[in-house]
Amino acid sequence: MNTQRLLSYPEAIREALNQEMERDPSVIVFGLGVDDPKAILGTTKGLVERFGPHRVFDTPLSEDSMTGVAIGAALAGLRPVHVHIRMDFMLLAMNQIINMAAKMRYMFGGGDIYVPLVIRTLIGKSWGQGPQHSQSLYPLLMNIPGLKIVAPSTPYDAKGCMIQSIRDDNPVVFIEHRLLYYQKGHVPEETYTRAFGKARLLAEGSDITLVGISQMAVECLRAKRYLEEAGISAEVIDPVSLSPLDIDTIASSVSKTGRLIVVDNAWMVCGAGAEIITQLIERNINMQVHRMGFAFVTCPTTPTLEEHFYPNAKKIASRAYEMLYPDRKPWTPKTELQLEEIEFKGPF
Amino acid sequence: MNTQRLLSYPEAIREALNQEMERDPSVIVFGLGVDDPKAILGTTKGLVERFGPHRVFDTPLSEDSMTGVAIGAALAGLRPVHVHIRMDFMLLAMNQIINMAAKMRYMFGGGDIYVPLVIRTLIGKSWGQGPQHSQSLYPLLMNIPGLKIVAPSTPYDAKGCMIQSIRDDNPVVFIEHRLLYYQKGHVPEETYTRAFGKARLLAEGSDITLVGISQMAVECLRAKRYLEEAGISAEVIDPVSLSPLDIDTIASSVSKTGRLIVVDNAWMVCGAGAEIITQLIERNINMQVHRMGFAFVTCPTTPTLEEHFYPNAKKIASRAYEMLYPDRKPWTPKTELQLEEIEFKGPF
Amino acid sequence: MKTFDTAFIERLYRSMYLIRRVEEEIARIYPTDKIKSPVHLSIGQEAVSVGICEALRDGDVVFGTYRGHAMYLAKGGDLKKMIAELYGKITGCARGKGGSMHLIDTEKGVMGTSAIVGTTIPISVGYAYGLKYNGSDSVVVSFFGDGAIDEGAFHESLNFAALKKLPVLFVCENNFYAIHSHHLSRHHSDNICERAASYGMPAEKIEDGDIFRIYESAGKHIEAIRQGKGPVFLECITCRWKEHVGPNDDFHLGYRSEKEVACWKEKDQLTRLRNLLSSNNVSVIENEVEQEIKDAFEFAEKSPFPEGVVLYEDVFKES
Amino acid sequence: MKTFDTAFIERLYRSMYLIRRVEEEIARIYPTDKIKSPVHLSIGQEAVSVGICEALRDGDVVFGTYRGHAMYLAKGGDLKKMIAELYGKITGCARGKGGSMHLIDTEKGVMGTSAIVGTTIPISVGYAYGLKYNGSDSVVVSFFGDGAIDEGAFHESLNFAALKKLPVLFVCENNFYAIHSHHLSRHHSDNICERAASYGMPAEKIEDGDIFRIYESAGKHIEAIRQGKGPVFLECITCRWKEHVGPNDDFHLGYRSEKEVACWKEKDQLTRLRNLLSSNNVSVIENEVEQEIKDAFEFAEKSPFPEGVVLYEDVFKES
Ligand SMILES: Cc1ncc(C[n+]2csc(CCOP(=O)(O)OP(=O)(O)O)c2C)c(N)n1
Ligand SMILES: Cc1ncc(C[n+]2csc(CCOP(=O)(O)OP(=O)(O)O)c2C)c(N)n1
Ligand SMILES: [Mg+2]
Ligand SMILES: [Mg+2]
Repeated sequence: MNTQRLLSYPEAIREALNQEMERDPSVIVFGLGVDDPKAILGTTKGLVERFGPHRVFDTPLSEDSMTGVAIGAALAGLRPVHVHIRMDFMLLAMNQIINMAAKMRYMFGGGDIYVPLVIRTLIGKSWGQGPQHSQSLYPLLMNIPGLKIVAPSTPYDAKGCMIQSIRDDNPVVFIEHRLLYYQKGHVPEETYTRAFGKARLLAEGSDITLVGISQMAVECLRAKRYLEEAGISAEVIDPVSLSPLDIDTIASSVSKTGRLIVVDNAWMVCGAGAEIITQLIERNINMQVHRMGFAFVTCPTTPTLEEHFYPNAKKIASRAYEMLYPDRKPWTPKTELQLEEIEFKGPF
Repeated sequence: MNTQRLLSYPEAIREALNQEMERDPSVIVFGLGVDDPKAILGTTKGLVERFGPHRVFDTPLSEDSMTGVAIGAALAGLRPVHVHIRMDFMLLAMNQIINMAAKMRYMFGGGDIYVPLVIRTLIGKSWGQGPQHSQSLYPLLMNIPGLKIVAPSTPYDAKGCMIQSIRDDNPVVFIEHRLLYYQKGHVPEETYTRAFGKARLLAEGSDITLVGISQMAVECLRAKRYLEEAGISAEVIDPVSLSPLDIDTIASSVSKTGRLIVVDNAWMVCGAGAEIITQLIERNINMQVHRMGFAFVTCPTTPTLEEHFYPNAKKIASRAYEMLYPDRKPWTPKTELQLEEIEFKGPF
Repeated sequence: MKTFDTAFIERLYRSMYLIRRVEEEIARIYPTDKIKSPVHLSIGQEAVSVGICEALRDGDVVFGTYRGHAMYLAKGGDLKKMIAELYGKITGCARGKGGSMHLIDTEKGVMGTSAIVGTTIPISVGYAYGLKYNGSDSVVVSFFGDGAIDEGAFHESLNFAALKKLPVLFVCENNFYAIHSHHLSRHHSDNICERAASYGMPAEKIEDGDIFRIYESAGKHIEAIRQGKGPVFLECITCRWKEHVGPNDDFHLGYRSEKEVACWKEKDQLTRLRNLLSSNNVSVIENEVEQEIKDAFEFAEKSPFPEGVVLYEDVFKES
Repeated sequence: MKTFDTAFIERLYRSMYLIRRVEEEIARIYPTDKIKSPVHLSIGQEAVSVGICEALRDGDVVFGTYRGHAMYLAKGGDLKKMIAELYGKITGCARGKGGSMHLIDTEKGVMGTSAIVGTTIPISVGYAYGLKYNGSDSVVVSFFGDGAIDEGAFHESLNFAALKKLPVLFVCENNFYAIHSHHLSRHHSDNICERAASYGMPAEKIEDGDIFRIYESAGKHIEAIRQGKGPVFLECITCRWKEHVGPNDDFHLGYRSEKEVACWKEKDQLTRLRNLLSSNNVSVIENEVEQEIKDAFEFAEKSPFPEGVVLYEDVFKES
């Protein structure tokens, strides 16, 4: 296995889609713009030419019903990958996702009813997107039984999780942060699956555990570098799979470090951070905790406010410092890291 | 103020609606079935006869757009109360609720844009409702800034919160559990408001704090009675307002008792219980905690499974006992309480 | 109308009689609390399901609503499993987890009913996409009430089905009421077919509830759909005799008149079919069906409730 | 067509010229990164907003989409506040929180634009309910693109507006594309008006983009709406000259031909209006408008960004 090959995050996803569509003729990909010139930021580029318009197609602007169509197609034996270029639009599909996809197998008593469906959805801060194009609504879905949710941060996990999502016989929500699209990492050419319910230890450390969800995993890696400056050793974990959640990996890290910052890529109230912290408390883990995430307001458009809205590496580093040295005066990293040197490339 | 008058929960809501519609001609009430013979379990009975069909009307089955209509009417100066007889149907309205109602004031920079909208929604276990008629989705809404959410358990709070919701200039989701409709309590005839962001201490105690959301507040009161049998003194709190959340009241109770069970009326993952526990941890409160809620599966229809799906007074009591006496053998209450003697009637 | 042979009329009668009698039994037993979920009876509306399902063949599938007993049985769904499901038993078609509103029998092509209005419409369309994709000439029938017309999903689904020329027959069982709301209190006019046609598909309305007309019309459309001509919309006017949910009449509520229903009772298709058969044939059928029903209720009665551990099963399919 | 007086043509020209030039300036400045949100330009589509808004009067309100510059300006929205909003400044019409996609000027009846397709349609309808409720004879205009036709909200909203006979003019700006998807790749046929009419309202299609025709037709419909005759649907065929989002052309993408757009450029209503006026009148207008634009950009430039604390404001209105 050539683990040295570098792929970008979107290339990893495209490769996964290509390989799975090649392998299994029941895989189809649809959603607004999948076959257009922009091709979902390149991730679906070439698919329609290769596999034809019955397997790769654009849809009307009908998020609710197209989700129903995906479910129906899944019941009929296909493996649909339904793409939303922004998670905000999925609010139109909540009825089909929660009332139907998540429940069908259960409410029909199992048997031969199952819904092998992948919902690919992009999230994330990007320049000036504002209130309705920036939401990261996975906490809403984590509350619902019957869904699997993954939000890998590395190209390696993106490919493995995508293949796993397609092969999984249940509805999977696959979350991609736009800023991760700049990430490169080692990705084997062969197909491989990435088991759900298994977190990724991105970097080892001894003083504090940083858990970062989706793109916040990258911010945590950056924060780790900043913290080295202050002589603090941070362990960084990417949960990868939000539902089911691998609390074991986080628990053993926190048991070691005694300190935890969970950095959510979303609003925090009833969020993943609260869930992780509560599960640790339920295990009687002795620790100091802190959670970070979006400010509890609608996302503003102007950059001077956006800056305050989102967590980032420097804020995480300062916060970690404060947890370690509550009596010292606040610290913020002075150096400006070159981003390239920080990304974690594997191999895994 | 005659605090001795007894009203049932639905009567309290009906009185609030009547009084506010009388007081303010801009209040309108609409939703599927509000003017039909069943009148939303009696809560809207007589309104159309009294205030006319332009103020009280049935709608097409169009949850998404009727929410938009409510928002538009609110912008035009009305104070709409939009009713959903089951919260499950609100999944169709998530787009308008989250992308528009919750955000409009913020995304238009405040000023004279605001959305005085009440969304009344019924939840709850009742006999045989099954997968799609039993959901309690407030954790999804708690995650969203720009919404206020209340779920009062007593007739007194129901009336006061309803009046407050109508007078509030922002979108309020008002959650009513069907089983609470059997509750009676002291309700003053005069109009009064019940401030949001203020929990209700339902009963004092010293050994353990039980926080019960919506109808689970009643189960906690019942559990308190059961626990007396075992010599355990429980304090019972109804948060009433879920967003904003009054963590102070809960924190001071837990600081006193050192033990907490949060009983959610919903799934627990990324739920209100997790949020409450995390906020307490963030305040460094030293405590033993436990959360209870729906089993993390779709709600089954058959009663033998439903029984295992929901928390109830006896389960809460046993759990509390176990927290106090981890080394003793498990205990479940032996007596069967008469429900009438347990309900808490106020006065407040 | 062409003449039908006796064997066919017997088949229709058997199916109609089975549904009517099963629901009458459900209504009779309901007050005992043996049935563990609310029931939405199809009594009065059976001819739509029976007429249409008779025009289907193996491999064709149907999707429907919480008012789904008639469709389930007309399509051949297992009666024992249905009654056991209503009783909340582990032997039910959904292992007791679904109840009356969530019936399924995949072997017979009953692909499920849902309690959220409009939800199975796009799912039917997606299933039809799957059939077409796989080169099958099977057909999907999507049953829904007039209430579903109000939902955005109706619009989006018809649009997509027409766009992709999918093999689906949309059947609106128009009983004019969504719970207690009349169609005209929810719509400017009564022109469902005009709307459906605007998406780009043939739309036909059958006003009189005539089971032979329903059968023939459905047959004709299904044949066209099978040949790849794209979706068709069929509106069948009908009448719910009982209350929206539960086993009783509801004339005391005052939202509709007894007369409205009476004129449908007069043209009851069950009676009509019975009159087309010899009394001997009728008794043979009725006796057989009564026995079947008796067996089914006994089966349900004797079956055990699911054990607590079943609560945690069926969330996910393990690969 | 009746003849229009010069003052009126001047008004139209001023409005058209203002919009075109503002957007050209936006396009010019965009690469400098002074504009802090994506922009969806209306260049080529101005005549729809201008023709319709000219037919409105004070008290009438409009709702629109992220492609809302033209509507905002045509309805009299404050230019300075708009440019400041695009610059992300505290003086912007949404205090920098909204950006280009969320314009508002309640004083002028611009009730807001939204970035989620279809969302303002039911909100317009609700606003119209409020107007009717209060006995006002004001009218709401709901602007949306052809993409919004696909959404369930379109269907539900038209149904309710017709049912309640609400004072709303629905305006579909049909430029035939939703991003890069042609209308016919999303619909069986090109018959939006037929669909709209099926809800129970008059529906008219204006094919040629003629600003006078748009104005007259809108005027006629708005008059009827004002008189309480219920909603009307107006489809205006038009053409987006630039890319879906951003300041550039997009012919290199290949999803549409340059010719398609060229024939609309030939009948550019701005040029047409200019040719109807004396060159003297034209320069007076243009000079005034250019100054206005210059002032607005300077205003935006000089205005401060919001302070951090503003982040936490405007979530709720305190009573
Ligand atoms: C989305 C949604 N909204 C509301 C309801 C509540 N509800 C249950 S049945 C019903 C009426 C549906 O009427 P129709 O579709 O005509 O079917 P019928 O009962 O007449 O067979 C309503 C409004 C629901 N189940 N789902
Ligand atoms: C509900 C929703 N789905 C998808 C999108 C992504 N999107 C943004 S603009 C657009 C095209 C809309 O086309 P149209 O309504 O014709 O307006 P136009 O851009 O042509 O003015 C799409 C699909 C969105 N913003 N909202
Ligand atoms: Mg009906
Ligand atoms: Mg368009």
